[in-house]
Amino acid sequence: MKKPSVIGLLASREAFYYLLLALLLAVVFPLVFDAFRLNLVGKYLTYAFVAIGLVLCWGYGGILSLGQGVFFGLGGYCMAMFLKLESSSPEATSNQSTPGIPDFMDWNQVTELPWFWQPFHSFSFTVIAVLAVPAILAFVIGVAMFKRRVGGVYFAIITQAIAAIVTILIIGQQGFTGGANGITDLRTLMGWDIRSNEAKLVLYYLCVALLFVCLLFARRILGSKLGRILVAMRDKEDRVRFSGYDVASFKVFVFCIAAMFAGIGGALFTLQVGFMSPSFVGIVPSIEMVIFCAVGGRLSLLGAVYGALLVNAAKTSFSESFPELWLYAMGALFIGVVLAFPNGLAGLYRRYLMPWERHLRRRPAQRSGVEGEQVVKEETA
Amino acid sequence: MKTRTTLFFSRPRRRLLAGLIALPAVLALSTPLMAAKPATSEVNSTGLAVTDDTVKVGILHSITGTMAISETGSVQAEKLAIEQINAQGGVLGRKIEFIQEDGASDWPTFAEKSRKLLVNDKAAAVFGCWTSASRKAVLPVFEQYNGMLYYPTFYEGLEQSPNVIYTGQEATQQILAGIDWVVREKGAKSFYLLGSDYIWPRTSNKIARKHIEKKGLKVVGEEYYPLGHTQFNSVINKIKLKKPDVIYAIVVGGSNVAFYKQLKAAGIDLTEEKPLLLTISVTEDEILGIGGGNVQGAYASMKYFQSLDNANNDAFVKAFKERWGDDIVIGDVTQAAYLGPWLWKAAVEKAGSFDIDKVRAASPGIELTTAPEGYVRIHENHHLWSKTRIGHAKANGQYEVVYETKELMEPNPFPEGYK
Amino acid sequence: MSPVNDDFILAVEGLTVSFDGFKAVNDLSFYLDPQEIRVIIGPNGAGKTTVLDLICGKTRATNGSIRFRGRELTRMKEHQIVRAGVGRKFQNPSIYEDLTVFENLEISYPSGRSVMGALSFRRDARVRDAVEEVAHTIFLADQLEQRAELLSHGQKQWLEIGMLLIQKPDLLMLDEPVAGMSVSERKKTAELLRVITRNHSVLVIEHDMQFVEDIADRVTVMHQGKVLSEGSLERVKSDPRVIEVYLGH
Amino acid sequence: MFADYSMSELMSIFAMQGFAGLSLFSIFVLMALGLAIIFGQMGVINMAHGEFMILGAYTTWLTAQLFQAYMPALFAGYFFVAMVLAFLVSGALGMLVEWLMIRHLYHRPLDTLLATWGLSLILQQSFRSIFGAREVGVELPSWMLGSVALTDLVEIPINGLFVMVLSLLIALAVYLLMFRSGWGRQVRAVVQNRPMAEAVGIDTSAMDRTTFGLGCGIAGVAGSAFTMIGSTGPTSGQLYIVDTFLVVVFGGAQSLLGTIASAFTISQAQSTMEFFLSGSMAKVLTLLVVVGILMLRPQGLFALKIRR
Repeated sequence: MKKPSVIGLLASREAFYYLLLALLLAVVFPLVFDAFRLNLVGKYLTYAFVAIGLVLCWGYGGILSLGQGVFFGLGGYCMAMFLKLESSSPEATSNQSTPGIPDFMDWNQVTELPWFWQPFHSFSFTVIAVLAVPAILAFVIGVAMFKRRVGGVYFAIITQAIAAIVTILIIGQQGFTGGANGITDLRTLMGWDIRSNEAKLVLYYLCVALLFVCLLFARRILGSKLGRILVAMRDKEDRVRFSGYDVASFKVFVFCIAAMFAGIGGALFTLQVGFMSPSFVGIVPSIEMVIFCAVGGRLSLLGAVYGALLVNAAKTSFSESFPELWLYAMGALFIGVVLAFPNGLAGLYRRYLMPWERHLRRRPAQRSGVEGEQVVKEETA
Repeated sequence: MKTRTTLFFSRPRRRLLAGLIALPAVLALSTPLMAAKPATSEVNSTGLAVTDDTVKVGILHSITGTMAISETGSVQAEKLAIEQINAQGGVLGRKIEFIQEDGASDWPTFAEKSRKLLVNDKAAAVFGCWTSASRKAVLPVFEQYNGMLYYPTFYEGLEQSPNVIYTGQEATQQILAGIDWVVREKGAKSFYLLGSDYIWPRTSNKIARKHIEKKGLKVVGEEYYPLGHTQFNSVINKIKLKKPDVIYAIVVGGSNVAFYKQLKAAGIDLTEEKPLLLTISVTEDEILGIGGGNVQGAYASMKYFQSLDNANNDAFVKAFKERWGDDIVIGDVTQAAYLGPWLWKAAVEKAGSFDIDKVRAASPGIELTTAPEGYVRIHENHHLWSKTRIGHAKANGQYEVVYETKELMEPNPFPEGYK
Repeated sequence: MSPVNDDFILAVEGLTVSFDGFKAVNDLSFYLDPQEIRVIIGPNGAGKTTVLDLICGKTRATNGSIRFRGRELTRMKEHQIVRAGVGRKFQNPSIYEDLTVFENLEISYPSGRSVMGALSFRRDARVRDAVEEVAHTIFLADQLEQRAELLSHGQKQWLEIGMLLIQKPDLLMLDEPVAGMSVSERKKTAELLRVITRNHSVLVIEHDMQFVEDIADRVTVMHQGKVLSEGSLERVKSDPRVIEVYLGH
Repeated sequence: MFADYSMSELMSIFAMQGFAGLSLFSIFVLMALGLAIIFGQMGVINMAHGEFMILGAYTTWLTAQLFQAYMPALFAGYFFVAMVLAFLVSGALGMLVEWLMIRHLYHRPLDTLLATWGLSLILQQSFRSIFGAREVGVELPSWMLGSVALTDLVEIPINGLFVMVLSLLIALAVYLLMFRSGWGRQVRAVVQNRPMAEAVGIDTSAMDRTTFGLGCGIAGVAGSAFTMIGSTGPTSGQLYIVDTFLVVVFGGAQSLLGTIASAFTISQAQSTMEFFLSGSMAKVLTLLVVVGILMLRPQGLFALKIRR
């Protein structure tokens, strides 16, 4: 056993993949795409945040949440509230019956900024809220469910119901939330016009940078003992419990992390797209987010990023050229990824490309810690 | 060709009414072949997609997703108008080429696609959007890149963008005349307001409530159900208890079907008019899904019905059916969408240029005597002066027009109390 | 806390659990001395496994008390019970098939059990030594980097025993540790158990009488959720009630 | 709240809301029975359940068209034919889907969720391609329209009664089939212990297929019945899925009786709240209460306490 050399090799190999992605996102895409396409890529990347979170909580933790859209939306709404308040200064809204509040509130005869909007005047509060609000909701749901050992299918259905509740609430409380239209017409971030091409480029790079922060953080989690405990939990939950671990708190933890990632994605989405609406919160977008992760490979962090990029790119190009076929393609993708290649792109890569690559390098097979030979197995539940 | 002549010469006497403002446009229209085509550099100083022979415009609606049902009619109408304009020689001697994009019932997609149309395709005008949410999503894009959007849906108002021409009615136009009519003609004293839960029904009901209460009449109930809701028994029970004279219903989409079927099943026969039902959301398009038998007897207040009896409309309905099939029905929004390309053409020709700023400046005052609904004129606030009509739903899915305002209703997107 | 019970490492008193009216364990009491090796035997359905489930918190008691070194277990959560010093091996080998033998043992190593602890856990020399030592004990020193999935059935049983050992529990509970083993594996396991039971109190469920004879200090016979007989194997074997139950089956 | 009404009105309110609740109840039962079999008994999360319902609805619409075109004299009775056809069509598609897809996924319940979601997208687009994006209006024979007036205020819609009777009949049939027939015994045997069932000579894969088909067939009948009260469009099915799953889970997935009890509880709660609150908020509150209770009692209302 020559441990150090093995680890060194793994590190370099994995580093290579990360570097490749960084190169692709930070150099190749900006060179190849025009501002319009690059902005699209930026939007897709915000979904990659959700997908990475899902790798943690679904792929490794075995917790399938069909409510990630809620967290994405919460992060997005927090950011949107800040931007909206900025664009609703008393001067800019002087023609309203109550100047200084967002336009949709004025239309709904709200005459005073609601208390929960007040703190969003502060940017630092907003940044904290983008992380904290999804995390707190995830914590409450997680504690309630996991401490009572609700898991698997039941958890999925309940999170789905929560997505439905939150959507109806946002739409129904339009005086406070902007209703079905969402919070729109966001123009500046602390005086900086976020709609200009330069701003979009900066936001794109911000998005890429934060994506790597999240990727490395997730990698750190999975590389630690916590990652192995997650795998162990998915396999034999009871055994973990009888090894002295409070299983629920681990589940709550990854669920919260996944929620925070989704929240960051949502906030970046708002910044790049310029508005937030309940149509990203509901059941359908939430399930689509799961498929991004599944296509990439539910056990691969990098796969999740590629999955989010590819599915969204396919969606855009399909709906541009064959709108009728899009739903068929998406449906086939769901079925195919489950039936034919449950490990997604990452699995295909490992099965078909790695041996070939190995052959080229004439190196024996190596086990890599994080992006290891994990495969989707039958659930015991 | 036949269509063109019918449309164009249908109302010769109106041309006098059209006045001086429309004259240049009319001249440009009637002499497309004789007039020397203005040079491209003259009519396009801002780099729009205009060549010596063509001009590109965008059509931006949902082809897929939940909204595709509603937006199909608008797409068909816009295409028909473009084809007719091309058959007449186009705009400033240039054929219109349209680029159609799918908003996919997804608001960011609308924003994306509008950016594509304006930035990549340099579309001279965009005809599109249906829901308020999609319009709100594209609005900043149109303002940023200075595009021109022709928006066809009747909507809640509270908006007036220099980059949008609203060819449908805003809420007050639709609502006030309808309520005045039921009060005057049917002696209505109490109203039950009901709607799907989103911005248009809520805002519209607020306007309605204000108007009703100003008249000293009573609103006995007001409530909203989530989009797609299919169980209306409880609210129907409440209606039975409160016994309003008028059910004022702004239910949309699939919920409509459930609502009218359950209303009928619960023994509220709309033809008896006890209570009477007045809606602003059920066009002929919706009746297809609900079934004519279920809405028979309801009243709708909007600016256009397919059964409207005038020569413009006869020609329009005929052309529409020839182009898109005999079974097709045409609702209010479809007609409004049809106006878009025509209003744009008139404005371009009045301005003598495709430049957005010149088209915008030329727009107020543009009138269309050939409109299927009769006559419309663009107001300073970018909405249309138009008449409001009351239709009485018949079993065959058509409305019979029972009333029409004498004067054009002035668009007032920011009614008192909403500013 | 009654002082009487504190002499025992484990005191089970009046333990009852009912599943929809069926009393799987009914008013059960027994006591375990420190360092004692106790074997529970009994026909199928006697409630043996349920007793272990109750002690380790997997099943909640309807009535009664379980005191472990003076601490009431019935109100504690599973992981708290484990941390208090109770280790449990399941009937079917319960190991993490996706992980290596090393990782299996590492997870059971009693440190870094909180979320933050697990995040900051380091695989230092102390952990490595402990793992290697246990691996040696359970005959798996050469398979440390092997995925657990690929082990033989007997090796999996040993691995689970090893996972228990590395926890350093005060009370070991083993549910049929030799079930499904080949003769040679069985011999090795008996040897292994003799080694590891030296410094622990042990509660074992087993059917294999030869094995029971080898290791048991005392035997408790259960029948229909109750204690039928208790004492040395010799005494229990000659108890007419026990004979009746076994022959009656 | 009550002060606005007279005593007799109050009585009527309760009668009418009770009936509204009952008809909601029968709708929930219809929606949930098929899923209770598929999800509760087989453990398959069928997200395409709503689309199987809509398939039944379209079948009904087609039947109505056929009768109108070729047998207008028999139109009054077409609905019964339509329901049988809806059962057969949805059931057959269900069996096909089971064979192509579900049988490979029995051990990965969460993956059935994703795969059936994909199926639902494909079905939606197929509906759109075949029947058009617009909702279709299903015409009812005249005897099904109208209502029976009990008092001035209290009127009972005939189609509501029809749905109610239908749901009771189907519930009864399912009960008899599952608990009183040899076939049902086999199904339950397969659910409880597959290897053992195989060992005693039950063809488990055929059982799976027919069970799944039965569940989908019942969904088809439900869809057929829904044409009387709701809309039939390509995406209408999605509206039902959350409610349906909540009803089944709330009842305790394994228990058919639980499903019925939970349908009753949720429907009565919702219709009562709808009367005192506005529609949207009643819906939110109902969902919240159900989710809240499920968090406190994850096994649902009627789960047995068993040794885990």
